[in-house]
Amino acid sequence: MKVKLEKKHAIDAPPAAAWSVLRDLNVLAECMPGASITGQTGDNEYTGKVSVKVGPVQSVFGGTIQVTGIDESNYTMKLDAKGKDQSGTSNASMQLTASVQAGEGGGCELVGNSEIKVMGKMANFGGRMIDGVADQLISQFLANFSDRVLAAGEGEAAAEAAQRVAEQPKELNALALLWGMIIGFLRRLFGSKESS
Amino acid sequence: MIPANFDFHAPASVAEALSLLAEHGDGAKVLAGGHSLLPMMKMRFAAPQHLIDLNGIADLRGIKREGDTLVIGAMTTENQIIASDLLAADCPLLPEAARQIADPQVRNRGTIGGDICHGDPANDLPAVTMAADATYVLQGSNGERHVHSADFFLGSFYTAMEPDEILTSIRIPAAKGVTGSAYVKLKRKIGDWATAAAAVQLTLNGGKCSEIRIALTNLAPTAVRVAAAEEALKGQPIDDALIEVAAEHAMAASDPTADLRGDVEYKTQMAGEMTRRAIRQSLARAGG
Amino acid sequence: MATPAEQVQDPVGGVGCSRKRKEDARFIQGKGNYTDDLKLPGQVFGAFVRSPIAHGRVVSINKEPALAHPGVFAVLTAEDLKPLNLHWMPTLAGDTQMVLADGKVCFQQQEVAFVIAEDRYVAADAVELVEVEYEELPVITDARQAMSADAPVIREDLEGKTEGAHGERVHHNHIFRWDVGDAAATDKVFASAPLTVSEDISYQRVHPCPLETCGCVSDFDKIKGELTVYLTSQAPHVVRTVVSMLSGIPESKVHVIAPDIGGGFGNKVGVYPGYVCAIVGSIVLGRPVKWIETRVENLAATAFARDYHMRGELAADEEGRVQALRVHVLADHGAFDACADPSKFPAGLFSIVTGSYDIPTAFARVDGVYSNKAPGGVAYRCSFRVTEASYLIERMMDVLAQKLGIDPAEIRSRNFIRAEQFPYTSCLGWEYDSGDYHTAMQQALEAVDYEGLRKEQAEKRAKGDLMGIGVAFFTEIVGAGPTKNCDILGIGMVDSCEIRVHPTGSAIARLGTKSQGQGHETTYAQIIATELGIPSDDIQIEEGDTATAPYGLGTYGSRSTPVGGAAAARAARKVKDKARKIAAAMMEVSPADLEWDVDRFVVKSLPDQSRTIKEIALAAYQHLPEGLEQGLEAVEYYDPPNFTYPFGAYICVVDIDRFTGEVKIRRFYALDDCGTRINPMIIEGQVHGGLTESLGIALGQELAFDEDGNILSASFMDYFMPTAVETPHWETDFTVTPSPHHPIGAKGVGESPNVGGVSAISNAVIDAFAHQGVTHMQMPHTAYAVWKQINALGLNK
Amino acid sequence: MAKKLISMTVNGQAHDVAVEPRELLIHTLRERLSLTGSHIGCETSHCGACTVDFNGESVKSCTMLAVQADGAEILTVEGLASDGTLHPVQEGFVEKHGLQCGFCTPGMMVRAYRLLQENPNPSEEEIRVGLSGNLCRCTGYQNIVRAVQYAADKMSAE
Repeated sequence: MKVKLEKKHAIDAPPAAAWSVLRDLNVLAECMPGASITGQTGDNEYTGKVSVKVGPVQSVFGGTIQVTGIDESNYTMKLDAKGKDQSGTSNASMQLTASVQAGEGGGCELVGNSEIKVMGKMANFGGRMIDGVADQLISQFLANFSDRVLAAGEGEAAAEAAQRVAEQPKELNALALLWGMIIGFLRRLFGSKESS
Repeated sequence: MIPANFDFHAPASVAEALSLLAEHGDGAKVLAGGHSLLPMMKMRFAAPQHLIDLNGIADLRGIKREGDTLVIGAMTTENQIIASDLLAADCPLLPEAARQIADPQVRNRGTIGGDICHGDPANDLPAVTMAADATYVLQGSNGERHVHSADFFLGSFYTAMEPDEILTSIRIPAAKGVTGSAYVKLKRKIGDWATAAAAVQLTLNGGKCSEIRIALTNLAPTAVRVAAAEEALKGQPIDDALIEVAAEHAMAASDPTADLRGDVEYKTQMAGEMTRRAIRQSLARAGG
Repeated sequence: MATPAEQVQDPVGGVGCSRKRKEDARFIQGKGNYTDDLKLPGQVFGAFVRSPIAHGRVVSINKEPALAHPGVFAVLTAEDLKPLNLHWMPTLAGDTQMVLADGKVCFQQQEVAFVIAEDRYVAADAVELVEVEYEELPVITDARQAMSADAPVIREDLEGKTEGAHGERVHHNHIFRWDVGDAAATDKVFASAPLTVSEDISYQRVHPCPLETCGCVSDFDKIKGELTVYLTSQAPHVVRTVVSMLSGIPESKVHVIAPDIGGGFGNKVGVYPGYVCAIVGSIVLGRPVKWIETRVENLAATAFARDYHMRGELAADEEGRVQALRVHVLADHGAFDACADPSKFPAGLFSIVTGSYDIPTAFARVDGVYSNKAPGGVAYRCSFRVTEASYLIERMMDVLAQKLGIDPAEIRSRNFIRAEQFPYTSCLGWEYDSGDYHTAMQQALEAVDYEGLRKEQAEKRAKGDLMGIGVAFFTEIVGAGPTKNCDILGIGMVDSCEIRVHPTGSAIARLGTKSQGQGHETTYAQIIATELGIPSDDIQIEEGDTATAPYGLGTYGSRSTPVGGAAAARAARKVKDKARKIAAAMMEVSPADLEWDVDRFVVKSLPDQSRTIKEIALAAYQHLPEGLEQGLEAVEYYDPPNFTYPFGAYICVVDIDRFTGEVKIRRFYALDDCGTRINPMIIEGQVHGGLTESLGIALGQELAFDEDGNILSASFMDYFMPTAVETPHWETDFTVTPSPHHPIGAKGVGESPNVGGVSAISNAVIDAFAHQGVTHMQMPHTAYAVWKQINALGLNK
Repeated sequence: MAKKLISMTVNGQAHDVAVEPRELLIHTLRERLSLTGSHIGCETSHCGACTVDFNGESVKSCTMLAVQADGAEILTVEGLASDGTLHPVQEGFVEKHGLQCGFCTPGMMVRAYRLLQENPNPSEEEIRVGLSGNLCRCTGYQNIVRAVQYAADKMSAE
């Protein structure tokens, strides 16, 4: 089961600021709800885990992340992530290409293309949820990312963003309200999704 | 198909349940009818460390009328809803929908509260209670609060309920005037989840639609109200052209997930068709 | 509808009467004894670690965390089975299959490790503790892509092998090519035929899905060196032979018992990794090991059916008389060829594909291919691949009818084999034993007022409504089978019956078949009752215990009545022959002077001189004249001279909601001719059940996969199972054309309704669109699929 | 997790058993009380083979915890007959050939038993809907409907 997600997210900050968050996997991982880097096994290889909680469903995926390309001149980063859940009954992988592009009025735009593949029990029985969950995760990721970039800036907006970063929930489920607001909004404005 | 182990708690009161919930926090899960949660636990998608069974709390069961409001305890089973004379008279939409949920055995266990709190877009009662203009009563350690059904569902399996809260009752305004309602559900077979379903409740006044609510099941990440359709019909005599307008709005409000039951196009089209049928039936029942 | 003869109360409850079932008493009181009901002293429980991916290498398995879990006794992997040479096992189709993943996995939910623990709760916990690392490989789930040049190699163990069990392999994912008929002659007819039609017709992957899943309890007695296995098997004797071959334990020390079985429908023919692992576990631990599938495992891993992708072509004249049939099939067998067919028939009896029609020339080719899906390919409530064949020809007859503007019933009548042509040899080599197709079809058309229905349909069409009338006629080929054609692993497909008449006149009969709900304890007793005059109530039937029953190949392919039933009748006749001699001695007359009357031998010229079977039975255990041995018993091993060929005419009427695509079966009429009718009540029940299964297949069932090999219908949440509400009222009817070669003229009926039902329902759905030029729609005809057709035609506007 | 001691009355007989909280009621009935008449067919509460009568209501015992049955009155197929006399539902299943392999039969009959308490004179449609939580793979339901009608007639005549 594959879910393809294409997202664009405008950020009111210079491209270089966004790129500094994007290129640092440790910081980047913190933007992902429930995700963390647990170790570094090579120059561009890391181990990490993601805890996903959807309603009563709770699952912890552990695996490897490989940064397969960093293009400083085009602010583009590519990574492959692979993992399996703790019970060994589901596998998941993600290929992501993300780049920072110049936006309007000195701002920038984060452009992400990802393909998420899910195998095993999650795909067998959770298929109807995967679409929505992937979408939710990415949307939240984008919001967190944006906050981190903004927090590095100055002024009131930066302070507010820093506050949100500090309060950023560890898992997806606790940010229901916020999520509820952004999901429909983002999907209509930026999102297009395709699943197979 | 064996659940992981857990500690079991069977509180006798809401207060006791809330204190257990506060004590065990994130590792606790509330058990109502169990026909969503237990299968998930058996498949090991869910593995709470503490299960707090609400079945022993008598206060959470029963259907009564308080003035113009019907109050349904959250642990009232679907079969109790079907059997209720009060609902048959004052909110027939609810028993009509309950009859279309699962099967007789499941309806003996399945509760209105569980159906709503689970936040599953495929569950029937979220859309139905939305169409019935319901308000949910939540109790938590900080007391009681009321959340309108239209504001409760935030995403797939995401609701406005806080982890330390319990849904205690559902409050529905009793039908007034010339009303008609219908829940029309397209499904592969009896008891199955909706491929698409529409709940409609409307009031006629002098041949015109004075009030209407339309909500859809399993056509978006949550049950959805089709506000644009409601606006279009309100204050009008409902004719075929307006029904068509409502169906178009229902389709526009749909954002379904493709599965074996249908692709996005089919489900979207069925959102329209179920809406047409539900409005027509409601009109017929209202004598319009 | 019952004939006057059937309404008469039979004096011994014998053939032709609708007596109540003898087995019911235990089932209605909760005293059935199914495999999972067993609880042996010291019993432990086994459960599988299964692959979450559909294709990949097993990089590592760490079983230590599971072994450290309290209550866990053992964790078996392929490495543990290797020294015993049990990590792979032979399949019934001449292939081999991994018992536990040996270096790689080839389908999702494949067995990777077997955890044995004190009970199923602990086992379930420990399964999650076994750590397996996989490396994913590209996946094939569509048979049509299996033989593309860049397709991944699914079976590396066969790489480079150009010869399989059934001849040449033309691709690394190719299993076999099976050609039947005269290709050149067929091509020639097509080249010059006035008219040809062709259609791509798939029969989707489905599952037999008995309500009881598969399972076993294996018990090894170390001291005696004896292995006892209780299991859900339709063919316990074959399992005993396979277990002996695999384990090296002499067959005399392997005891297989099939207790009550909660439905089989083909799912319980094969030998599964669970059986092997439980057996190994019980030998290793010296304790009984139980393994019971979950429903998910059942749907995902054991014995699918169909998955045939067919191209059918007919050549005909302008009057619709078929001149030739050409068929090519791509058969998806999954990752291992574990298809349950007679060994020489890799595509089963698919060559019955000329159906009920007198088609002079035909050619069929079947290519079997591997895919990353579960192994199987069983005959789900049909004789081997007969449903697929029947569906193909019944669809093609409609396609031809449509092309010519001839009514579907009429085109069938024009092509039927005529009554006077029987016994009839088809161009693909089968000798049809008996039939009267025109009479059956006529009776069916009249019963439903076919003309009236067509008139109504025309009116409905004028209004834009969608109504379909499905006509289907089928001829089955069942009762495998003659040993000259049929064997499994080299053992001829005979079946057997042993009858012992006790001194007081009651009897016990043991057979090599195994009922899974068909009512053998009743119908076999009826056959013997009629032959021997012993009331069927006094005849005990036993099956399923290899220690007591004579060897038989089991129950599937509607073979119980044609083979087992024949053995019962003939064993009874052997008993009767001896009874005649004893009676003659008792009355001091010559055996030739006696004639049989219901339950006694009567002296021909002296009707008041007689001896009942009861009297004879007692005498059989007393002093007898010289030359007569005591006892009254016999054994028969029956090798049928031919298959039997049940047939039927089915008509289905559907109404389709043109806005939602929902199909409603308004009426279904089934006329079956199964030859001599043993118990009309049971026949009717079999027809009801088979039709309900066919409804499930035609309208909703599919083992669906996504492109990555995830199974999407692995529970009853997603796999369509009709309830009493979706199931219509079935109308049944019959004609009787006895089989000339069967001892009592019976042909078998259990599977006919599944064969004919699918065609009738599918034809009905497609017929609803025939006026729009639609010639075919793929099953299953779900509301969604039908709506797509409606929408494409704009009929929902 | 500590076991819990529960008491329940099954087919009129009191039982005290100690169970893990996660133990499913069907397993308690089948494996601790050796009442193997109720079966497991699907595990996702679709097939109804595990149906038992629980405090006067039909439930699916594979989707209930044994601890939830503390203090409950349960009736299984083994308790349908009384004093050696078959219940009319059991009689009906034999008379009308309402069973074949017998696996769904206990759950089907226990549900039919309750259906006839709820509605002593059901129409064919009401019987079909009333049994919609029980799957049968063998009979095609038609003879099950007849069996229930037989029982309804017999019970109303009594």
